[in-house]
Amino acid sequence: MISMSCNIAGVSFKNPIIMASGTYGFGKEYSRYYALEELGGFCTKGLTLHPRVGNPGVRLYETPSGLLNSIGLENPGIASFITNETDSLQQVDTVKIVNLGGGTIEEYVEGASQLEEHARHEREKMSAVSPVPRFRSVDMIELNISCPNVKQGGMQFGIETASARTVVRAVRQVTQLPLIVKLSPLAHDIGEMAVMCEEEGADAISLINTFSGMKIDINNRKPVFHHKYAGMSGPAIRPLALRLVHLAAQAVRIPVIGMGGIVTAEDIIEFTMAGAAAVQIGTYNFVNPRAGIELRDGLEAWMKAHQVSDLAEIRGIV
Amino acid sequence: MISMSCNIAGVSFKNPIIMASGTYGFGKEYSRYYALEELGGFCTKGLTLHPRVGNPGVRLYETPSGLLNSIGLENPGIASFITNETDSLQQVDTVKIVNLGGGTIEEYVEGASQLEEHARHEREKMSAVSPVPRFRSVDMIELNISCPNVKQGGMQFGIETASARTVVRAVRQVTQLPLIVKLSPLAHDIGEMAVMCEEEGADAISLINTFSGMKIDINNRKPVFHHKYAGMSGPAIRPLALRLVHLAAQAVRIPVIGMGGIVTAEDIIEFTMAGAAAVQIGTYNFVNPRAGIELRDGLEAWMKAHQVSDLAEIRGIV
Amino acid sequence: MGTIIENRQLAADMFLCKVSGCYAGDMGQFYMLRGWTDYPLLSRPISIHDVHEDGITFLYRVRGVGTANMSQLRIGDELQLEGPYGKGFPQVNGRVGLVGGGMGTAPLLYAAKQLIRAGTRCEAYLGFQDAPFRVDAFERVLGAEHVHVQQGGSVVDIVDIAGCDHLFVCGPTGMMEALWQQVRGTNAILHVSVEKRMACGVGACLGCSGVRADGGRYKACTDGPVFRAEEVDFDDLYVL
Amino acid sequence: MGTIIENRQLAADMFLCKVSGCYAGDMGQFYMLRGWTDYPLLSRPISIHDVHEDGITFLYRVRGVGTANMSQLRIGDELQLEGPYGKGFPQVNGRVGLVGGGMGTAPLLYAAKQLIRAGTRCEAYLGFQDAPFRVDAFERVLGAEHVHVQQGGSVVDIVDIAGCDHLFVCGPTGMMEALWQQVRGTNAILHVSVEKRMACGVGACLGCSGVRADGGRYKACTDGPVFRAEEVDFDDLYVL
Ligand SMILES: Cc1cc2nc3c(=O)[nH]c(=O)nc-3n(C[C@H](O)[C@H](O)[C@H](O)COP(=O)(O)OP(=O)(O)OC[C@H]3O[C@@H](n4cnc5c(N)ncnc54)[C@H](O)[C@@H]3O)c2cc1C
Ligand SMILES: Cc1cc2nc3c(=O)[nH]c(=O)nc-3n(C[C@H](O)[C@H](O)[C@H](O)COP(=O)(O)OP(=O)(O)OC[C@H]3O[C@@H](n4cnc5c(N)ncnc54)[C@H](O)[C@@H]3O)c2cc1C
Ligand SMILES: Cc1cc2nc3c(=O)[nH]c(=O)nc-3n(C[C@H](O)[C@H](O)[C@H](O)COP(=O)(O)O)c2cc1C
Ligand SMILES: Cc1cc2nc3c(=O)[nH]c(=O)nc-3n(C[C@H](O)[C@H](O)[C@H](O)COP(=O)(O)O)c2cc1C
Ligand code: FES
Ligand code: FES
Repeated sequence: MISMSCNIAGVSFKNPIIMASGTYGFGKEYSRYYALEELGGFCTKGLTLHPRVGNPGVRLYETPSGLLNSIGLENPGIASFITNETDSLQQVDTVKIVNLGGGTIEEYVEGASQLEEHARHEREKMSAVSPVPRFRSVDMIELNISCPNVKQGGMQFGIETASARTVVRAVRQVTQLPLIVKLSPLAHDIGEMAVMCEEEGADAISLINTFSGMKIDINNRKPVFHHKYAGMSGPAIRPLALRLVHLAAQAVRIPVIGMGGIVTAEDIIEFTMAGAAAVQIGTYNFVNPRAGIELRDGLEAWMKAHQVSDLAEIRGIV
Repeated sequence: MISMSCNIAGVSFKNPIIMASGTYGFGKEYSRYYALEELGGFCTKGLTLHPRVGNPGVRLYETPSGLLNSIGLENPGIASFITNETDSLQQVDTVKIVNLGGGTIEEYVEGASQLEEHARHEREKMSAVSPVPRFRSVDMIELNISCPNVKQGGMQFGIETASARTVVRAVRQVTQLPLIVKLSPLAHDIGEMAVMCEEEGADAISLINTFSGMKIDINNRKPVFHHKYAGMSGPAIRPLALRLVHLAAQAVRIPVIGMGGIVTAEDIIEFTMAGAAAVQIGTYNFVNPRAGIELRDGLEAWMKAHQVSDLAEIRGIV
Repeated sequence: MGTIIENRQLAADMFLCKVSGCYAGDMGQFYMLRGWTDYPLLSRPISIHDVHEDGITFLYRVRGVGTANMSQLRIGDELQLEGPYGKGFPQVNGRVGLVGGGMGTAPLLYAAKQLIRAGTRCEAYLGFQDAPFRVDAFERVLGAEHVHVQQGGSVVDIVDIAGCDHLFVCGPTGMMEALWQQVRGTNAILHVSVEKRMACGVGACLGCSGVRADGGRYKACTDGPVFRAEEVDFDDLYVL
Repeated sequence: MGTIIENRQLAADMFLCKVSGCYAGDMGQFYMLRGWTDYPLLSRPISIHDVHEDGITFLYRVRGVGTANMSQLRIGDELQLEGPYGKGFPQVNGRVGLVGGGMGTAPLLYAAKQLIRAGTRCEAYLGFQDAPFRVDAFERVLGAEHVHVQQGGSVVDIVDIAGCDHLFVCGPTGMMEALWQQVRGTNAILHVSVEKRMACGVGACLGCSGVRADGGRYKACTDGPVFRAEEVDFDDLYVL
């Protein structure tokens, strides 16, 4: 009677629980706790065209109910991802979303093109007769526009709408994969940013990426992080994230994927009522490696207890 | 040997601990716990020209390590403040900062003018021979530009630099009282905002005012707060506040008063290293009514233990 | 800072906690308690249940993270408490009816004690949805014949309003409003103890603001938590 | 989720905690522990100190909010633990020297046990700034003559490097690096257990990243925490 499934940009999800980029590796890290098939989907660690070693120094720092991180997009690059990860991803029946980063428009575009090409190949191979059932390894792209814009002196692409527009437009042109644009909470005007994505043909938006925070090591009289500032996530920022999701959902008709500090089924309901078509779970995976399965069960239990048979009944109700 | 005193805009503070507006009433609420004279200073509850009843409905909601509030500037108005509060403030030997809000430029200007006039009267009366030593009741104005701009449809004055500039300029023209401008963390560009204040003749800036967050009552399927969004404070937002203080301090030469989630002497040191000339304590007063005295003692102890005889030695070191 | 000398479960979610030390306080006043250091952020307002020479007791129901945390404290653990705060029940003349619903019975025991000490006659009407608790304590103070218990249903039905000059009530808003419907127009004076979310407890934050019957505002923590029923807007008490 | 059956203070800040149940794990592996629900946010990585049929033990030093919280737990309290995680000490041939400094002795007891079980000869060198702890436990496993204690000064000075084919070390980075200075160039192989801040413990967050001697990167939680000394950049280990 209860259906948790949802459809975003033509892709159908078993449930609205998607694991957030950078907190879920390439999916297999949590498979000792539950089958990935239980999830609505997951986002890969942020990929860039070329491999990146990530940031030196301290990468994590805990704050009251929050987490600062400065991983610096350590990743093997898209080519390596395609070579090494996609085969095993084809075995998994859940929605796989590749999170795409970049420091220049060219890097984003070339990255997206390679993913597009991989997806096309894969589709062709799959339509050929195959003895074992297989699934696509890349169902969607999530475009991370919170990356520092190398050409513009490190200022994020995702802050000014105009700057973000150039990225979204360029990437949209080179891929037919369903495109989610992931917004930064630092965006000057989140509603305007959301509308821009809709105008530029994005199929959905997701938000929020991490806030920006700072921690000083007072004994060493230095910032804890090499780049001084770091990304902040976790329950501490949930009320801030919820507001931004609400603002974005009011501004556009394309689906909004909400996230930021979600740790309980009630939090998922809250984001849904604010307008989210699905949610992402990030930091909470670290706290509870069974997050995926427990939240799914918790969500189902909540829906039963509150006689909500489809989340559409309460979506955006607020 | 250790000196905690500091000077901001020609006003000398015994120590850098100032109680934040809206968390300290008009000063007497915490006097059962320690003498106000122990403090560097305190800011009054935000005052507006006319009395305000504040917001209906729930006004407080606790979040993980944070607090959402929607008081709505409930206050007796400036005339009533002058009539009823200033006499007793004259008895207290600490820096008194009047926090000034408003919904229109006119309201801000008229409010500032009345404070200016009161201060001038007071100065004149004080220069007359008086048997008891007395202190000024208004040493500085803290201009709260985070108020919703009534004429521009409720958007805060403090978001766009241009809009904020009109307020700062207008208020600066009508008062010679030392002027602190209190910045909102929602400002699109905090550095630009800080520079604007310096350009317009502000004597100091303080930041941050509350972030904006949301909470939904999922059982009633409604936002908890009447105005949907509410102001967020407390340790949860400390790393975000620290970054903004650091950005602002790097941008200007006028003193920067830092705040946001401070709860320990180490937090005060952290904000000082980020460049703060003094700090404000808000939400922590609720957690610990002895905050003022305990932080002062804690700060002194830290300075002794770390052989820092003046905070200037570490200010802005990061 | 006090040391717990008792923290006993009385009923499903009800606990009785005693903190050693010499504490001040009048009936209807409250303390801000915290049995933890950093988390949750705010302290919790809890009424004075009883004051002894060797300590103060609180009666509380486990609701969320704060009270759940308190319920885990054991003898010897430390508890921070600040208070007493607020304007409690007044010392009155005449016969007093104490009307409590569930957790709302908490402040009434000390009220009974202080009233009896002052020579005031009083009857207690205690309502419980489930198993009653602390009835014995009321009986020790007032004598068993002066303690009337209603389990299930509405305690308002058993109150002898005509026999009271003053009524002190604490409990769910619906129950308090129902009592007010019965009392208004009679000669009895009703004193209600209201609940609002609180941050500071000392009148500094304006967070515990409630609506007066005349449309004005009160601070539950310093103007209250006890008010005359005609002073408060009951509709507003449903907002919590 | 496990139940605490022992949580005993051994020295100033050192506690020994035993959790009942049947737990897996090899020497040098760790668990992510949390003795609380929401706060602090992250679980804490703690090495396996010993594994018994009826439970697993951890030896920990109180540092900040998490370990302070753990030290408050009492018998019967619940503790969440996830693991075992990581690549621990290898089973090796030849004579093994176990070198521990302070809290760094924690993983070495179970190493001693597993090595002895496999018939490997080993000597323990334990250094303490203040009062030694758990020496008796090492003595029970290895025999008193194989346990060498250094109080104050550097434990590195007492290690018979020439007598060892392999050395397992855990302790402050300065101590581990000093040992490496002594060992490099000899025939002995040094295995170091590194410490990095961790969020997930399973290789998903890339937060525990460290620098390899060749400039590449490792994940302390899955590639380690144990590495051959020549694989790691010691300078980077000072960053924590
Ligand atoms: C003056 C006064 C006296 C009280 N006396 C008692 C008493 O003697 N015994 C008792 O069991 N309860 C009493 N309460 C209610 C008690 O304060 C709440 O049940 C408690 O704060 C819930 O905290 P929690 O962390 O368990 O719940 P949570 O829901 O986790 O609390 C979250 C936040 O909401 C606030 N909150 C939640 N419920 C209430 C409430 N009903 N009233 C006020 N704030 C609330 C909390 O203080 C906290 O800030 C009193 C309340 C007030 C205002
Ligand atoms: C693989 C591994 C095994 C360990 N085994 C043990 C052990 O057996 N016994 C023991 O006492 N300690 C051990 N530690 C160190 C222990 O994890 C830290 O002392 C503990 O996390 C401190 O937490 P806290 O809340 O008390 O301190 P806080 O300073 O409040 O912690 C704040 C944050 O910093 C992290 N952190 C602080 N210090 C360290 C540290 N030294 N290493 C890693 N993260 C840190 C915490 O995990 C937390 O996220 C081990 C660390 C690692 C990485
Ligand atoms: C350790 C870590 C690494 C992250 N890496 C990425 C990334 O590579 N790409 C991205 O778009 N977001 C990344 N994020 C942001 C998360 O996907 C998510 O947007 C954010 O953490 C807020 O959700 P949460 O509070 O549930 O964690 C990362 C977050 C964390 C904590
Ligand atoms: C209940 C409450 C009321 C506040 N009222 C005001 C106000 O009237 N004017 C103002 O400028 N700031 C007001 N603030 C913001 C604080 O002064 C401070 O900027 C903010 O809370 C961040 O500091 P904190 O984290 O230490 O509380 C209020 C904050 C709280 C929590
Ligand atoms: S709780 Fe702060 S004013 Fe009442
Ligand atoms: S702790 Fe997350 S990758 Fe190692």
